[in-house]
Amino acid sequence: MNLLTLLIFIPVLFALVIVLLPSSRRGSFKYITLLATLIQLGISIYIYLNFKTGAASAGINYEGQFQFVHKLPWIALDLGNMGKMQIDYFVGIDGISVTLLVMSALVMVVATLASWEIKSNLKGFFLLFLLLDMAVMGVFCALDFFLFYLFYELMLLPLYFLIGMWGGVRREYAAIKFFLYTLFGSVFMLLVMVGLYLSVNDPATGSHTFNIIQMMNPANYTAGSVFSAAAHQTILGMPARTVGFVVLFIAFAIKVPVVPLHTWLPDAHVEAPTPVSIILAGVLLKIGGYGIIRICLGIFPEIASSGAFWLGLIGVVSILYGACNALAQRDLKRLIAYSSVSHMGFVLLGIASQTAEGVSGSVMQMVSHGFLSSMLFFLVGVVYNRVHDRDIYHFRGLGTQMPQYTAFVMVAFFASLGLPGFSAFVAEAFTLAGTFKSPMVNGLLPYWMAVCGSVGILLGAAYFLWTLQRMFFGKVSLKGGEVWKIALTDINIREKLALVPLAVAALALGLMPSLVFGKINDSVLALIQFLQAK
Amino acid sequence: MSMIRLMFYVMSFIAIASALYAALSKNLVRSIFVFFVTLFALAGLYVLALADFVAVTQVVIYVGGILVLILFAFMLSRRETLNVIQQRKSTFINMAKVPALILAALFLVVLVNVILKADADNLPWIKEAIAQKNVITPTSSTIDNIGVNLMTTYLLPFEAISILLLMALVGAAHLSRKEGSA
Amino acid sequence: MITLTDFLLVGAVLFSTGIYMIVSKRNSIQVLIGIELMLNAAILNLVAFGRFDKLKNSGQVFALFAIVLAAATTAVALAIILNVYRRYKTIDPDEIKNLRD
Amino acid sequence: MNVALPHTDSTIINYTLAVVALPLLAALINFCLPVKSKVAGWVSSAAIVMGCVLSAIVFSKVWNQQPLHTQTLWFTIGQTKVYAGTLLNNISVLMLLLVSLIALPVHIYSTAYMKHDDRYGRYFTYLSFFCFSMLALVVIDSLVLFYAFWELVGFSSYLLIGFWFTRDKAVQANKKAFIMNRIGDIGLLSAIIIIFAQFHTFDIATLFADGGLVFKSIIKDGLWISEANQMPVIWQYVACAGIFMAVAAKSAQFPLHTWLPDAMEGPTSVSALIHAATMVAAGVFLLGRVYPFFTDAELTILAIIGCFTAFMAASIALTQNDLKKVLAYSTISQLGYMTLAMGVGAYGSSLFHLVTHAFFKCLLFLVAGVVIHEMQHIKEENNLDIDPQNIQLMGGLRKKLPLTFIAAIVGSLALIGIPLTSGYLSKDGILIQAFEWSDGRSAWLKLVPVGALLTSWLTAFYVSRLIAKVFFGEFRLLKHHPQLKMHIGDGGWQYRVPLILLAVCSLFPLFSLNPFFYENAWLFKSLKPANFLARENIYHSIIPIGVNILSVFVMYFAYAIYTEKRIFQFPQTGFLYRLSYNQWYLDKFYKHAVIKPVLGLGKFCFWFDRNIIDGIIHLLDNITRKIAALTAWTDKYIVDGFLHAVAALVQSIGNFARKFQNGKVQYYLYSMLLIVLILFVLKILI
Repeated sequence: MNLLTLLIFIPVLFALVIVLLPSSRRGSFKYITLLATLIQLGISIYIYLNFKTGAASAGINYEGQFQFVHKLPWIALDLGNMGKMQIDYFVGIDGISVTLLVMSALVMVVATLASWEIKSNLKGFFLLFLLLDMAVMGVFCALDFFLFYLFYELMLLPLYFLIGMWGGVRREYAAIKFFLYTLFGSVFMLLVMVGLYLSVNDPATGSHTFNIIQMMNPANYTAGSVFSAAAHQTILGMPARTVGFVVLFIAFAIKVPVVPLHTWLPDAHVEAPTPVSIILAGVLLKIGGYGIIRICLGIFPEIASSGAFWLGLIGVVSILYGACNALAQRDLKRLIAYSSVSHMGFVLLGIASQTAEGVSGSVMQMVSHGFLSSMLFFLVGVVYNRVHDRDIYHFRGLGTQMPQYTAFVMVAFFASLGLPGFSAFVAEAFTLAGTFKSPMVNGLLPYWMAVCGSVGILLGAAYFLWTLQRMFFGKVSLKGGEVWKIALTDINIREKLALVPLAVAALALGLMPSLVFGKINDSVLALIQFLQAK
Repeated sequence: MSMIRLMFYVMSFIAIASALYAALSKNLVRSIFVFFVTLFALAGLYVLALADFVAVTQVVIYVGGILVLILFAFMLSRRETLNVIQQRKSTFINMAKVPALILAALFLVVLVNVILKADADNLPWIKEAIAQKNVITPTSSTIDNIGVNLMTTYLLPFEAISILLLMALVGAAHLSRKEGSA
Repeated sequence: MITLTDFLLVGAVLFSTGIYMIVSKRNSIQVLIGIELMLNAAILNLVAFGRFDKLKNSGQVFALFAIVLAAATTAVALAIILNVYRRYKTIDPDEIKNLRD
Repeated sequence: MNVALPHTDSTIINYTLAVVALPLLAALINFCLPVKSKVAGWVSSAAIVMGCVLSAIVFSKVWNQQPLHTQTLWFTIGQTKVYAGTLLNNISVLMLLLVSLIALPVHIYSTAYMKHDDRYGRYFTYLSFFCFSMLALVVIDSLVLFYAFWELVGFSSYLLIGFWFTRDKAVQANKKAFIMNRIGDIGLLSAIIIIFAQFHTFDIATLFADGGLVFKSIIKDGLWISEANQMPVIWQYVACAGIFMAVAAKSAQFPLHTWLPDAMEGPTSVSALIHAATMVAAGVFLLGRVYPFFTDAELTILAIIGCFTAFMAASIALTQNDLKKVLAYSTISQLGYMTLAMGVGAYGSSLFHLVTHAFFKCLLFLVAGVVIHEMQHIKEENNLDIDPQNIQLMGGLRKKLPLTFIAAIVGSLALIGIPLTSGYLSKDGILIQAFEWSDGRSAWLKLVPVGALLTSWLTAFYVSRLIAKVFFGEFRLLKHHPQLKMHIGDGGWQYRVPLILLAVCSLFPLFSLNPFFYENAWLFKSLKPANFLARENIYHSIIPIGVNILSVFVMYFAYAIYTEKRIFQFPQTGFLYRLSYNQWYLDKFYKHAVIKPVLGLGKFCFWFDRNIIDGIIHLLDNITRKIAALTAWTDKYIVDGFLHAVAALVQSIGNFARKFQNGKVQYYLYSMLLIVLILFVLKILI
């Protein structure tokens, strides 16, 4: 049995178990889910440890260099004159995906631990949760565009229900907004996908293929097809490949999210229950970044280069705009949601730089943000669970009331604002370094972008410290008075169990960035080479 | 103006006037009795139309049979019938009757129009009859001829009529029976 | 000489009067009288035309038939009226609406 | 270790690592101990004692020897290998020793000072963590790690300023401190990134050593050219500006100095260690590390800003009534001197002043700590509502606190720069070199040394005022509260020993056997720049004499005003007074010119987000809904409506026809006849 396949479909197995169990055993569902995610984490760590590095296993555009590959013919229809329809079940990983895989698995465990707060309709919740888990893992592993799209869409559905059924007061609004936004992106993605399919031929079989790696090779495009680089086809008067790139980019940019396609995020986060927030921020946003690297950059490298300035600009705007917005928030969860926008801006900026430092920094930032945002949302969930309020102005002096909680909040906040020693610092510093190097190495981005990006770090400090000062320091003064005082107990063992791994992971990556960089380096270099070769 | 013509007008006038009175009268008894007058006047008109046998039959059957029958029927029903009808408001022109009046008047107009347009006196077959002298004259006797024709040319209708009469008799008797078995 | 048209006109007036009675009267017996009036108008026409058929006397013969039939009709009608009166305690034809859909 | 080192060298490296690691270890141990544990103090102190010894050994081995540089691969990113290692040269071992030496008395002092605090253990955790960061900062060889520890000292300073986190002022202050420092950090980060982009390395030794990459880079034709790269020269300026921002933030230079006075909300021992002696000196240390990077023009700007800061801070210190604030501004002022010294090329004097300042300023803070502690004691004993740091309430304490008084006098004289103290040696060096530097330049640059000179007299004045108000005259609190119980004294040995130790270190013998000539100091000799002018021009004799004679007058003047109420009283309404008392209105200016606009921008962004971006989304949403509603309407009323109309027509015809079926025979008849009539009429008409 292929490990990746196992990794992807383990949640489904456990979901089946949950389906078969009667509702009277609902108390056990969370433990079953926890077991599933733990097994998944175990497998992902095993994969991580056995992941081979070196130029010979860089992946990116060489199918043979991918690892843990599992390729099965899946849908193969003979369409007569129109050739053969070839859709494979094709999963495999390279350096870009392996670290994200481990991160996602860990975040899933934490999200499960956060699911203890869910009290209603447990069966439905955990079924959807496991389905989501499967889809997320699938997205990171899929190398067949059709399969990728399938998993990508499969993520949407559980999320919609998870937000819409277990969310807060305005959950329906948030769920629909989220759903429409992402659907909007993916519908156009489907069109481009089909276009690519019709343009690309598998050299081995001669039939059209959805294979992403084949799509990266310009030689595989049929002469005169829509997306063939040589053919210079146009769609609505614009070059077809540019349109394809832009459409795919928008689809992923909504996920990342970048300004101005981000407004689903604060709403979805605020309304979603804590575990879903964790998954949204921790994993889902990364799919956007991952998609841009793997698909946008991989399939349309020359457009990515010519449009790099705009990508970088959007990244910088996201950084600053998200941070400014966070400054104005008084809902803690919304603040963190906007900080996510800001932090994910670095990912885009790094990708746009197309330097080894920038792209590595982006991947690092994704991993780091996965841990930190999960931690932040979990922490918000802790206080929200106790008193059902998240307004920053309603709390004061939590440091005295909940010292251990405050310690974790400080770790999370300082890690997020880029305190050295934590992962975010390395990620952001090297993203900016890559960005600054870009004008000299490939001339894609102007110098000032890095400087502007660094202002985001300053603003990050401002809003996090303000929150700390306002909410956690000072004399105890709570809006709910004595009732809240009794309700606001310090964190328990379960919560610590969830938080400690995240904090340790963030710290470990900060102290030993090679945990990530070591695994991704060859792939990143290969990617850069690929991009430069065009 | 000949006498006959005068007679015709008088008869016509009586017939029409009495018919109108019967029609407009609220009193059932009066209208029945005025209807006698109408029938008699019509009998007179039949005579003037040179159909004396029909006139006699008219008097005998209508006046002797039908009207008596009506009177019997009227009298057989209870007094209340009369009362119910008498209680009606007796304004001369009842608004409810106006549509009926208009209808009748229009009908009259149409009929008169048709009759005048048809110009009955100049129809081809009548002219032919006059030319062939196939016209009853005041002097000729018709009764024997009617008897012969009735038994020869019109035997089949005659028999049919008799059967019909029988059926009417049985039917009237059956209907008039007391409640219960009907 | 009295022309055919004169008779026909008198018949027409009588016929119209009959129509009026049939349509407007609230008493079944008067309605019956109206019918008789119309029959008589018809008979008058038959008789008037009958003058021009000396040989076969078709007009007068059918006038006779009509008179006989009228008698029969009247008998049956009166029997019906009596029955109706027994059942509905009225002879106003408006009150009897069993034919209504 | 990529190079096989001789045995002795590897021992030194190990010792260095031990010096750095011991406080970290102590911090970790303390973190695991209960919050109130009294063991924590001894753990931390032990770590520092050992650190002190080891750093002394390292210092003796490395001082005036070849720099010792080792590194190991930290991680690889792309084709860049990022190394971590230590770079031991004169400046770093000096700092290593200095930090350990200052930290030691502060630790001892703290064990008594923080004795009654609920979070005693946590205090020492933070303190040890600070020591770790600071010690690591001075020995590290990579710019990335330098930045990391640079920020970590800021972070530990944040923790310590806000140590009493239930006090609103304290948490406001630590937020301000961190954010101000963050501004500097961004500058440093940008500078590091620019340097990395230009030279492709983070290695300080390779970059800034004699003949290193920075030396080889040249500025020509608007381009900044290094061996590997070239970029527009503007980025060299930006990098310098970034470094300067970092220095300004960390070393509290204008315009980023306002956090330091507020930072006095932390425990006094912390102020002594972090905000007077060590951390704030990190900026100057950074200047020392990257000194070759600056061009002449940039150095001039540095000198001007240093001079301005020194003058401004001194002028503010004149009127402050808060004991610690006066000291804080004096720290800013002295740091201004150091920056100025760096700017005028007096590299050695700057570092020399850094060292001497560390000792005497730490001493003064500890003295302040004793005074405040005793005032606090009075306050608690008598249940008064007073500010224990207000010097207006003090006076005549020399009798109650004799040892403290002596220590204060030594510290003050050093601060003023009276001969026989260490301060004299270092400060005169700066002044003399500033004059020498200004000689060859345009006339207005003379303002720089003149300003420095003025500042030194201002210093004499405010220090004398401080001492006079605290230690001389009558105890003024007694005037308001005659029944005051006063059970105060110099305190236990934990107080006395550090004071004595530091007072001794503030005198000349530690640095030079000749108390009058700064250039004879061993420290200066080793650090002096190559182009140092020998004692040949007139400044060397005039300035020390002039400065000191005037200083003595100023001191007496201040003493006379504040103790004996002679001569006159300063008016407290003038513009200058208010400018000084309100700290040049800079805080207000920042509040209105920076903080509010930024918050406003945030609000605006949020408004924009809610109303414009979401508005567009909602508009699209509404349009879609409207179209849908229109379609639904069409479906309902037009398409269905047609069907309904047909049905209704049929029905109404049916209903119309039904009316005739009313069961009235006469009505049927009437209808029938009417139709016949109509047919007739039609027949006639047509």
